[in-house]
Amino acid sequence: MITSPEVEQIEKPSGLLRTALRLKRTQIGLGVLIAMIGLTIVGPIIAPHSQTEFIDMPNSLNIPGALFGTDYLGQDVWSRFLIGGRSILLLSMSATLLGTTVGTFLGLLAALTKNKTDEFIMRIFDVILSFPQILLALLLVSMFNASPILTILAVALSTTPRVGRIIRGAALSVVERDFVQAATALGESRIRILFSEVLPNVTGPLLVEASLRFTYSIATIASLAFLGFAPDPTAANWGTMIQENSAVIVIQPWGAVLPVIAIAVLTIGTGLCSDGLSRVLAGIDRGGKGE
Amino acid sequence: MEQNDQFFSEVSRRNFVKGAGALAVGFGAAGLSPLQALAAPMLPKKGGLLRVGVVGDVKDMLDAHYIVSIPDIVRLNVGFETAMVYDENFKPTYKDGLAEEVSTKDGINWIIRLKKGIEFHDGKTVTADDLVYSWQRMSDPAAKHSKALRPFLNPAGVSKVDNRTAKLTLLQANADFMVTLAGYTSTVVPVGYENFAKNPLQIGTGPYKLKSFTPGVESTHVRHNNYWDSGKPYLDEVRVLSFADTTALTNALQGGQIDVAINVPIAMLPTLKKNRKLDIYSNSAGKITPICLVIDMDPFKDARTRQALKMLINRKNLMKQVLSGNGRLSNDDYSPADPNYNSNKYPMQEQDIKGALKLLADAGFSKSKPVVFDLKAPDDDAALSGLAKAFVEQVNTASGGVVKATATTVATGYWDTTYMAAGVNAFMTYYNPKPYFPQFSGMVFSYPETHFPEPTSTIKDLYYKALGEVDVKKRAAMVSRMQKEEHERGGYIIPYFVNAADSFSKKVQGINKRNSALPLDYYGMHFKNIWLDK
Amino acid sequence: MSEGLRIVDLRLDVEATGNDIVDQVTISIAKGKVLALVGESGSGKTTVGLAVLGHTRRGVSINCGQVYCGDTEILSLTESDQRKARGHLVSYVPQDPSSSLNPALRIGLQLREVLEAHNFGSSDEARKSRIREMMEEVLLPTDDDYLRRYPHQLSGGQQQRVGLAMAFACRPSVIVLDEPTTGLDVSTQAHVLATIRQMTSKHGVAALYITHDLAVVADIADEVAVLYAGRVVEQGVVKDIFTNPAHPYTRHLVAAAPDISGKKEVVGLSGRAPSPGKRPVGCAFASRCELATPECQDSFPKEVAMSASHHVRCIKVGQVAPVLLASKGASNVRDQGSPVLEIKGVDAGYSGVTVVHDVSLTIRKGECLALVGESGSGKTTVSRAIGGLHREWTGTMVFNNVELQRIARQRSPENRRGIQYVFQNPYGSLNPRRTVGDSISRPLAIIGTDKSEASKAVLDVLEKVNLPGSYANKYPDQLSGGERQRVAIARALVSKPDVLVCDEVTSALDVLVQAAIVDLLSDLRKNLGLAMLFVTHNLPLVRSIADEVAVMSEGRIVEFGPAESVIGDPQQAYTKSLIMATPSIERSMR
Amino acid sequence: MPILKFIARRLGLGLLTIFAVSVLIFLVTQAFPSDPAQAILGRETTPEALDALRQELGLYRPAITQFSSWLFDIVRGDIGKSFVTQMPLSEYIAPRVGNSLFLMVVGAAFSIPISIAVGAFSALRRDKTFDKTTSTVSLVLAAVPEFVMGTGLILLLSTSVFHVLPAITLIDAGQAPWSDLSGIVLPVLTLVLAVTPYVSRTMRASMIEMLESDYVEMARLKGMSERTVLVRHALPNALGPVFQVIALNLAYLAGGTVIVERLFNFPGIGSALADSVRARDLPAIQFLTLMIAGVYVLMNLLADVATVIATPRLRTSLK
Repeated sequence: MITSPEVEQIEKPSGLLRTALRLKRTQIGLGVLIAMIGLTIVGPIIAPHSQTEFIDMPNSLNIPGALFGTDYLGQDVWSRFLIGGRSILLLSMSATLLGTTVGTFLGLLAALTKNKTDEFIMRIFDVILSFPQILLALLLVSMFNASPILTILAVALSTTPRVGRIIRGAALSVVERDFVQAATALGESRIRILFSEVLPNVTGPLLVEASLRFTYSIATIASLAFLGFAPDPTAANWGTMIQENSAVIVIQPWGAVLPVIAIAVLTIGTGLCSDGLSRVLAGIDRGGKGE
Repeated sequence: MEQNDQFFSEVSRRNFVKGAGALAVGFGAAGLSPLQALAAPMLPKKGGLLRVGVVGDVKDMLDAHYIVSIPDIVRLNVGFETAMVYDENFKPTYKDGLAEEVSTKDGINWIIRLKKGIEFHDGKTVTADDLVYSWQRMSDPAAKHSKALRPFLNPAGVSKVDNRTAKLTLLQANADFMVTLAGYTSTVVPVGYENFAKNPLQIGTGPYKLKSFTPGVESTHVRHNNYWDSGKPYLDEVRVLSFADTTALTNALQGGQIDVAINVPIAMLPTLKKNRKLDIYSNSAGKITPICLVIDMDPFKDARTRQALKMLINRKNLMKQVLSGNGRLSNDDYSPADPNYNSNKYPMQEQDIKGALKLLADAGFSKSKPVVFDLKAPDDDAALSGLAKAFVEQVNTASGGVVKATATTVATGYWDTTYMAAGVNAFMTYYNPKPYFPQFSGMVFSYPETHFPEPTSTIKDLYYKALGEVDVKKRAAMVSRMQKEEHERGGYIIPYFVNAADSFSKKVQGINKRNSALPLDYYGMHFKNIWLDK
Repeated sequence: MSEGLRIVDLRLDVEATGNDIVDQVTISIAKGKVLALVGESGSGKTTVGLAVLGHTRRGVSINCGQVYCGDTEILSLTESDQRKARGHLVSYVPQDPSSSLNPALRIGLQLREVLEAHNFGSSDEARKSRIREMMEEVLLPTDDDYLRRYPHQLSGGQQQRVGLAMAFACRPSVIVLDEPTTGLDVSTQAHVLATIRQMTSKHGVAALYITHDLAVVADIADEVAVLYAGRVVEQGVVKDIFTNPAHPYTRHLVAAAPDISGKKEVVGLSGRAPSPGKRPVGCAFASRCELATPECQDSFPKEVAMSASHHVRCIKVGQVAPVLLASKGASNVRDQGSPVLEIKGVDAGYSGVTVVHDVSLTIRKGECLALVGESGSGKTTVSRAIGGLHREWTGTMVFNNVELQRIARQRSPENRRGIQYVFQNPYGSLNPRRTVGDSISRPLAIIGTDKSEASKAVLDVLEKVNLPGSYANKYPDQLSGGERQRVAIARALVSKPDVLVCDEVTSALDVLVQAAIVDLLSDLRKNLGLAMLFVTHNLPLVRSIADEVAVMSEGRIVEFGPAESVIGDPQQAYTKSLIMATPSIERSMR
Repeated sequence: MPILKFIARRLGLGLLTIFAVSVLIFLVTQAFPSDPAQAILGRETTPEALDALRQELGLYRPAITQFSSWLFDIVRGDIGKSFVTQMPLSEYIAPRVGNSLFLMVVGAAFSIPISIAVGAFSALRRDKTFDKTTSTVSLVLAAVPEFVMGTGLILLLSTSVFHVLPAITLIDAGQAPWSDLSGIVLPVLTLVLAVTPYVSRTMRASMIEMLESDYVEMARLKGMSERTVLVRHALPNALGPVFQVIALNLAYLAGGTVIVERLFNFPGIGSALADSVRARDLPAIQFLTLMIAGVYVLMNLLADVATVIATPRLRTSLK
């Protein structure tokens, strides 16, 4: 009876990312983020001086060849600014990546098992979540030392349960959906269900959460540096720079002001991205597909 | 690390005065300006609260004979006094001390007689018993603070003569012992005195008595009404506040939340000078921030390595970089105010890359087998961490890869976990200005940071001999030999002397702007000379 | 008869685009009468209903038109006068009482606040007695303890009665009921419908009854307005509409509706109604209409009066074939096939609580067995146990002479292949991140079929479910509900199963689509000799599709037998009451 | 009383979490490569003295015994002595708890009403200018790390641009935390700016969800006044999720303020922790982190209980 269903073509809904990119805030955020990443890539190349080179009298302005003067140790503020974002960005990216990956895996596992494993994972999460993020990182880093690996681990550790909870929540509703049941009925393996049925359907919340966590990782890592726990205290680092130079801010503001602006711009950029993503995600959720 | 032991030689004192006189030009900048000298002296006003800020933390402590950090020195000075005190020329005098007379005939037996009618904070008059207790406590071999005193005095050598007089019998002759009496940690405490951790009631003779003390936060000291120096002190209260870092400290000073900031970073000086409400006290008596290379550890076992590093640095640039030039160059020597300073007349070490590289090559180092070490510094003092970073940058760059050093700043527990710790071969330290002998004793006996001297050396015997030597010329000859060995084989790199600076509100009066062993001219001699112009 | 509600030329627009979602709607309802507004989902029924109260959802605005409740025109009232009219002059009964009652407030308060807001009753006492009166009328307890309950402490039927009490509390003259019985079991639905019928006539209220269920319409309404893509295409008294539909769309609707009073070959219709803004200039139904000619696309047809009370908008009036209502046909003549799946003494439960007791069933080759019951009867638990999706069960299931393991993962690939499950909700059963082709070929990939063979098989099954091969590259988002269900069926078919377990496969679909899916399933059964377990709560549908019926109640099978005899001549009291409660067009038209 | 049973059960779970937290803290600080006896006695000590002190501190006992006696002492109310000052930790921590509590109360007193009002109002004015402005501002505030914000505020209000507020807080020992009101303006401001965005955004989202709920629409269709709709129908249901965020932020204000307290030299538990970390004062670090984690757990517990009490569906389903 039905021969050729003439359905009017509905456009395929574009991905979360593409929809989010139509929002102005996401555009600005991503633009800022790309610019900052560009800065940390190009910065060290175009920096006129090395990060530890002695230029001239400390805390001086108007020094030829030093655009923003010298810092507390007579080093070139501009060069240190150009160089000082790379380690923060690298560390926070790695920490976010690690924390998000582990968190996603544990969250998915918890959602799928729904038994003692789930309970166990959630209790572990509770324990980690009992620490404010900066506190846990500070405790670990101060007890051992602020090596890059430990910094990444410490921040990732505090990121994991936060991501895990979100992913578990999102995955729980996916697991309940019939296509997961259908896969189960077909005898698909658990791992396969986890990664090929459930995971692709939580990429939205995952993306939002990852971008949010990225913002906080940057903040945490910069804060640790500010407290004196940078992996390499000699190296230029925006967090360290603020700490080193804020005392002399009245006569040589740039040493502290430039990194303050840089961190603020960077985190606002990532914040705008995650806000754009979450708005789109909320819109998709509320708008409801299928009807 | 700051040390407590203060030794001065009675014999050398006269020479030292001459030496100090010769240096008076250098000191002049910090002395009274002609305008101030001409201005009619204002009469001190009574009353008020003086708020003193200093960088401190929970490690702040209070012990009349022992200090660790700068806030400890401040608190010690508010409440406790010594038998003798250094004058502006670093001479022990009786003027602000508790002793009426100190005498010796043989350099072994020392008689100390107290002034009359000096009262402790609790109203008890100070007697010889208290003096005996004080020196017994100071020389107690089990105590932390006795190390440098141990070769000279043990508790059995302390005795009472009469109600106001005590006798110290030394283990070996020390013609210079009066210097110890004038050291700021040689305070007089009542019988039974214990430190704050054991007994919060801190009784001394100082112009202010302790009311409250919270480590890492503050201490409050109120006026000692029966203070012996009549008419003083002027203030009602002195409050010593701890700050987390120099930024908070200087912010508080600029915001008017404190009246005095002790030990402000050099980098802050231009900022503070611009502030019309603030005044600066600068002390160029010879504070040092040595880089310590441990001489019996690799890669510093070979003296040529040490010498090469001393040649690799550009001292002028280091001083410019770390101190903005606020200092004087040093040739890895110390105690510039001492008459025996640089007795061998060594010329200032200029940067000598060629010579250094040759020494390093002789010692077996090359680009493929570089000198590798990690220089540790506490992260809360820019004078130390800054020098460490700048030093490392200089030697790495100058050596073109033959030296591969790194600098690590330690944010937690530096003085417990890193300083002088096993396995640490390069680290930073600091000393307040002192004459040569006490400084030598500190570096060799109290805090053997570099493990100098080498086992074959006889420099320690030389030191004891020199202490007991009355003849100035003979003594100078001995010192020359000591300094030669230090210069050629020592583990300290001291690129410069630091001009230490403190800053205070202009309404704070009574601070004598002369060089002294301690900030603010002994903190306005225990704050008793300080008054507030409201 | 005086007029209760009159809607004149109502049009509502989407603010953002300016596209109308409802257009040229003119309806009038006399006092004491019920007019049913019928249409598929998305046709704009609820939008019209809300507009009667002067209310619109976010982003929608009333473009033009008038709504008269008695003499009062609602749309021209000020905001505050409209507020006063709502609940007082015109009230609303929502579709889902569980979400429409405030979960944080006691029902007594929620009833009382309506009275208070409209100053109904002179004193607290008067209002209290009014509440009791209303509770009595909707057949609910009147004691204070009951009024102190929170909504979640009431059953769905009770919640809807509270909703009715609230709507009638201030004696409104117009009431809008928006699918008030959707989601209720048939017996509860029957009671609620009876209450509505009784209260509207007793209080002389004009009722606008919004629904998609034609049997309910036949049961409760006096008149019907059929809405298609935001426009009324036919309007008239119930009998005219059902026995003599003048619009091709109405005819399709009636033809697609199964009926409990007789076996009826339901007929589906492909395609879907255009969405707002995509509506063509001419007749919106033209693209799906078998009578359509190019003229149909010229303009929206003028209203044609079939009689004083029957109007239609179609230029092909008179060419529409009459509908066949259900007839008591003979039971299907069929060969007793060999048993494919035998279930013996199955108990099943959750966390130790047994909810299914001693169920035994036999499904034969080529036969459709319907498992019928109200929600909570345990029918889905049984079907999930068969599908290997439920872990907690005991008893035996023998499939092709092999005893089945409890869950799918433990079963042999052969057993998994042989029993395929089709889920209720086509929006949930397909992974939105996979193409149709991927989803369908997945079962083959698991058993290691190579790619080219698998894609051939995909095209093959797509053809079987009447979808073009190009659909293999589409994503579920791009398909309509009916198409998705076809894909889900195709996925089940690709394994060449012996038994198809269909769990409420049509309940999420509109009636036309439902009919098409039922068609498809019947064809497949015939052509492929599939055995089928058809799980449903929809008794009329059972009569159209099943050979045998098992009726479940409270976890037990209470009646079992050939479909015609069980439904046509039930023996058990429960089955009888169930059948009696099910509304029927046929019965209502008699 | 089912609610008491629920609280008891939740409390039990909280205690279990705290126990696990204490194990974690102990493990981390045990792994810390330094000798407490050495830290107490300093470098100038004899092996005998070290040995005696290790004996006294029980460092030779197995880790499990050390852990249980540590935990048991805390449970008994004896939180031990500082390694560094050798003084009872209670003396050091007690006044700081009061100070931090004051900071928390003042911070909460400003941030919570502001954020609820801003959140609710943004929801009502959804996508209007007010909403857009506040959402952008709160986005920016939420993104910027506190020490960056604090430094910015000091620059703006204390040192460089305007000189209207003191850059640091000075609270003398024995004095009430409100003795330096001007000094706490900046820390409070930083905290309020840090906390407000979270609560207001949650409030906004929650309020929007409620405003779009069927029962709020129903209340409107019943002819309720807009005031009743908001106050009686929307607000109470919107508060549930907000409780959770408020609790989290209160907990944060109570213990997560390490950076802010240190930046402004505020003598609270956050700066106490920062100090203890610098000084490697293990007993202080252990107790302070345990206390802060305890506050977190407690606040979450309170939020859960409050949510249950405020939500009839949850309250009545308790068994």
